[in-house]
Amino acid sequence: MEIESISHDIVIVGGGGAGLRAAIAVAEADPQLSIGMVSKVYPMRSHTVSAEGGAAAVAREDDNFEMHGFDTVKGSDFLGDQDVIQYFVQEAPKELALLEHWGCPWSRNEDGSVATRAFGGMSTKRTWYATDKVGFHMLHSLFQHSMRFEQIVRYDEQFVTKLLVEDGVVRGVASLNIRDGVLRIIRGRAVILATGGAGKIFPFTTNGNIKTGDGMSLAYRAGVPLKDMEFVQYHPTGLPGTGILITEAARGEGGYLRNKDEERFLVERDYGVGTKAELGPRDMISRAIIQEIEAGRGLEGAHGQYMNLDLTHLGEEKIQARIPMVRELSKLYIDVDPVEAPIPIRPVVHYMMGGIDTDIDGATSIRGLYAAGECASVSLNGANRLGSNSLTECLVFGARAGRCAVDFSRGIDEGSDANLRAQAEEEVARIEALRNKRSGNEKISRLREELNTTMESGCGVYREEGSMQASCETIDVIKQRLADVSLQDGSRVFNTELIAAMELANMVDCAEAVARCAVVRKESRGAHTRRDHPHRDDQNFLHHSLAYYEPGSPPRVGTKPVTLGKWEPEERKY
Amino acid sequence: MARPAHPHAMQPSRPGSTRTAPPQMPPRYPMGGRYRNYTLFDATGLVYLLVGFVALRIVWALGSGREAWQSMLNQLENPLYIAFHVLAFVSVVFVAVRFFSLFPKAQPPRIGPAKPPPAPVITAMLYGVWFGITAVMTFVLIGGNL
Amino acid sequence: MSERQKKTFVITRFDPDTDEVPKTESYEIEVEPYWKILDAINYIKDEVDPSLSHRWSCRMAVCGSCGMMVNGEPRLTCKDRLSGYGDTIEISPLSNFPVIRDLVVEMDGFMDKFNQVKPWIIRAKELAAEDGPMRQSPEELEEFKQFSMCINCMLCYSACPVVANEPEFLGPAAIALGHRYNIDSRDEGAAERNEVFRGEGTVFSCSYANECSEVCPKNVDPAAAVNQAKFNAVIDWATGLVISRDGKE
Amino acid sequence: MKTFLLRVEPLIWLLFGQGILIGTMLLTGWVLVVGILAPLGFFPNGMDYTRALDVASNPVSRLVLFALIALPLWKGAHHLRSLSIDLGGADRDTTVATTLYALAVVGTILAAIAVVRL
Ligand SMILES: Cc1cc2nc3c(=O)[nH]c(=O)nc-3n(C[C@H](O)[C@H](O)[C@H](O)COP(=O)(O)OP(=O)(O)OC[C@H]3O[C@@H](n4cnc5c(N)ncnc54)[C@H](O)[C@@H]3O)c2cc1C
Ligand code: SF4
Ligand code: F3S
Ligand code: FES
Repeated sequence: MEIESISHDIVIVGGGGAGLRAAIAVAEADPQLSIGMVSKVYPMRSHTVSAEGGAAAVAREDDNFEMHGFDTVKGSDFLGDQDVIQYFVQEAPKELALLEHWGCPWSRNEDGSVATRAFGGMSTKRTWYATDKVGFHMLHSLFQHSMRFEQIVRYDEQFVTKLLVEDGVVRGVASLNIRDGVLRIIRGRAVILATGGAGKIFPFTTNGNIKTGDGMSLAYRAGVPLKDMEFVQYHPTGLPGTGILITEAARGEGGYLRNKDEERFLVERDYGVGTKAELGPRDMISRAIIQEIEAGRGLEGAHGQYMNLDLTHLGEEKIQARIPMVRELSKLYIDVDPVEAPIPIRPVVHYMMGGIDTDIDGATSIRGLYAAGECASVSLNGANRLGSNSLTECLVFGARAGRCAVDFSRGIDEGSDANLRAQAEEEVARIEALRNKRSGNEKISRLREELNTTMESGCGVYREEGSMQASCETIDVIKQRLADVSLQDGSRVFNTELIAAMELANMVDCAEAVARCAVVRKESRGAHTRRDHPHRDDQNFLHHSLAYYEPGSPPRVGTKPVTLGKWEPEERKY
Repeated sequence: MARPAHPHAMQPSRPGSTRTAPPQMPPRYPMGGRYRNYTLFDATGLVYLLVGFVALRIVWALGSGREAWQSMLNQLENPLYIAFHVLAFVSVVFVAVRFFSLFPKAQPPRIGPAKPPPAPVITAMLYGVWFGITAVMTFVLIGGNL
Repeated sequence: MSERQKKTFVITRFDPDTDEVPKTESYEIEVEPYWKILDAINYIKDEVDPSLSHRWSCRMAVCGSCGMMVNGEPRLTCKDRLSGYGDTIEISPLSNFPVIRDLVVEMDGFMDKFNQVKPWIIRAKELAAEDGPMRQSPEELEEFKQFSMCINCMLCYSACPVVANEPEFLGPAAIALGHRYNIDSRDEGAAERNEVFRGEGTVFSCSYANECSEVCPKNVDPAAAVNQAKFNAVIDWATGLVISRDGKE
Repeated sequence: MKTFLLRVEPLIWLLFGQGILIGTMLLTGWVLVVGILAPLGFFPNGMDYTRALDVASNPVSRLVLFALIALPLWKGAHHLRSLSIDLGGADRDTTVATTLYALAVVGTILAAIAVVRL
């Protein structure tokens, strides 16, 4: 059967914060352009919806771009590109103001101005919030605003399986309609990837089921390197068992972390966070918690050791007004009312600092291919992201990628039909074979579990050469075993098993890049902490890591210089 | 097993690309669980319609002279009429209780420049007015003079 | 760890390729006491029958994908504790929706309605980024805040008898959303939306079953929104009779 | 007809709402006394012809009686319409709705005449 092909000017993969912002930017840049937005879930289901705490941008009199910039650079352990950071802090307030114009219900001060709260690693209150459902409100505002543009054509519940590239220029994507199992070519003169993170490669994560690193793998397989993948952010406060996030806003509003002796250990002992205490950056606090547990000061629970997040002194009224979702989630998922008792928490995989290597425009090494949001690494976050910077990042760089893609698309033709068809036909054959694969000894769920386990043991908060090497080897084996999975669902219609199989392959790609880059970086920087190399080594490692896809073997790991500027690397002490 | 809903319920304007199973009504509908009160609430429509027409007959009879009135009164003594009015009374009270609990939140937070009072106050007012009017009505109808 | 318990799940299955009509299938599994309904379904999908199809993602009651009928009631399955149920639990796709497969329902009809209410800020004059944020008092925010909490899980559509029988009806969540914008102090589009509210999918079709609010997992209270919307649509209609709006009719 | 119904929907809804609100408030005492207590022989004075006519022909009473007859008709018609839709009659809706509202219109006109000729 002839493969259907649809053409748009710009194709956007992903309907989360970054994808929607990019789509709106394109629509506003040129109303004549048609936009195809492909997403494997309906946009409002994207995982941006679960972000809780807030979005950072300078808003107060006592704040300025300089301060926000330096906080971010320092938070990144000097691995953030400073040109990117400067652009980011300047655009941030404009982007959040736009979101306000589009209806986002930001929480307010008495005088009607937008309220801001304190956040980890930020030197003043600059995190805008809408109670503690910020991602939810931002995503819904963006999605609803995007509906007014008729030129944004949505392809909901369609799964992009391959980038169609011809002579180093991207021409579109191959997209599998989950509804009917039919693969289509969606052509565009530029493609923007905004597919979100890959937290699902870990067993214990705040991320939802859809965060399987698809976009990273798509770009990676097409030849774009993945950058800084070894930096995986552990959020200090996840609920044991489920990994559901208790937002940093809980500490921003005054919550304390306590060990089993009820000590505020961040105050009692020196963990590098200084007077910031609970409002230190995430990497440091996560390490502190692990150290407390290792020193025997953890509490014992059904899901292993944990610490307490104590909000009881805040009082019901404040909790209800500022962080109602924290209360809702604790009651629902762990049976604790934070008004009355401390919430058990432990560090949980939260965010990928790394991702598709892009420049400040979001452009990748493939012409016409852009990336933004969590799937991209524009090098804003470096070795450690500051909480509340990433929602803003989705907006600032989503918009920029959108505008740059428009500029690019003006000077480019559509490419050859035959070539794309040939690629798509191969893709159809591959997917059909997978769907009909009844022989094989491997189960998707088992491989996923093994991948998860090895990622936790090798690439946890603390890392070591030996366990990392072991992870690399296990991943090699899993890669082989992947060829031996069998599927039980042969249906064309809404075959979620087929999708899960493809997602697993994408996860393996990401996991491999994480583990391989981690082994190479023989220092401790930001979220990457090695027991065998406990210090930062600017001499040898003040550079980004790049992982290049090598068919049939582990990635080749290379480097890329960091763009410095105003701020020289110094010891990171708070 | 639930019965089918309208075959077009929640169908998209552009048909989907695969065959779908038709939508089903919620299994408890119409008389199970909470639905019973809703269905009964709707069904009181019949009682209200009839009560309205009966009241019309009564008032019409009053306007048609002493004899017509007397014959009307005689008819009303028919046990069927009394039974119907008992049903009507139950219905009216049922409607009042259900509606007064639902009404307050249907008030917009602001009507023009005016803000309605909080919900409990509205409920209290509704009950107050209801009892008040009923008391006055009853008093007048049983022969009292205002 | 904790004692596992046996429970039977009777799940409605439908594959349009092979099934004429939906059928049910039973799965007996051992569950952990702290599981939510969704955990059990995921367990069945992973370990017992990978051909079972259902939607889920966030597992924290915010993405809105995991709505299903549990023992005949529309529930958000990642929020719904297993421990509240007996030994046999029936799971079927949301009622009032066409079924694509197994527990997956057709959502595009909902998206159409969603779009119809113009769920975006309408202003006579658009602002630019440089203008900075508008002012809105906490009280003004409070007026619509509750109605902006909807996660589009569609449980309300599955419970509403009018949705079941009147295909044009806009339905609770969509009307609540339109109303949310109408009463947002930053919006100037109420007249347009009120016209939609009085149009084909008319808000007046709602007969205040209040079922939508009973089943809403986020306490949006869509029934309140719908009925406030009626009120406002009537007032708007009445004023329209008295004062003719310039440019229209 | 369908478009016409849509156009008057706000008005119908208003009448319906008042049918519930005012209708219910007025009907409670009415049904209790005129429908139940008086026929059972309690309070014979209230139903005496001269007195009844005297009380009823007061302008306020006329208005009350009009509302008491007409508004419940609208509540009834509208609710029966939604009942018929809920029980699966959406496709016949225009016919059902037209018939029911026609009844209410006729009833309303007759109610007006009835209170005027008192
Ligand atoms: C629990 C939690 C709380 C957080 N809190 C905060 C916070 O308070 N502040 C902050 O700044 N950041 C926070 N973050 C981080 C932030 O939410 C994310 O980094 C950000 O939302 C990522 O947005 P995105 O648009 O890049 O991706 P997503 O929102 O994940 O969207 C990805 C999109 O890509 C689509 N997609 C993926 N793969 C494919 C494919 N193969 N084919 C088609 N479509 C595909 C998906 O359907 C989806 O629409 C939090 C994250 C989590 C998990
Ligand atoms: S109103 Fe409530 S039930 Fe309806 S879609 Fe929204 S959240 Fe779900
Ligand atoms: S259930 Fe339906 S009838 Fe109205 S009050 Fe809710 S929309
Ligand atoms: S899985 Fe997201 S709401 Fe249940």
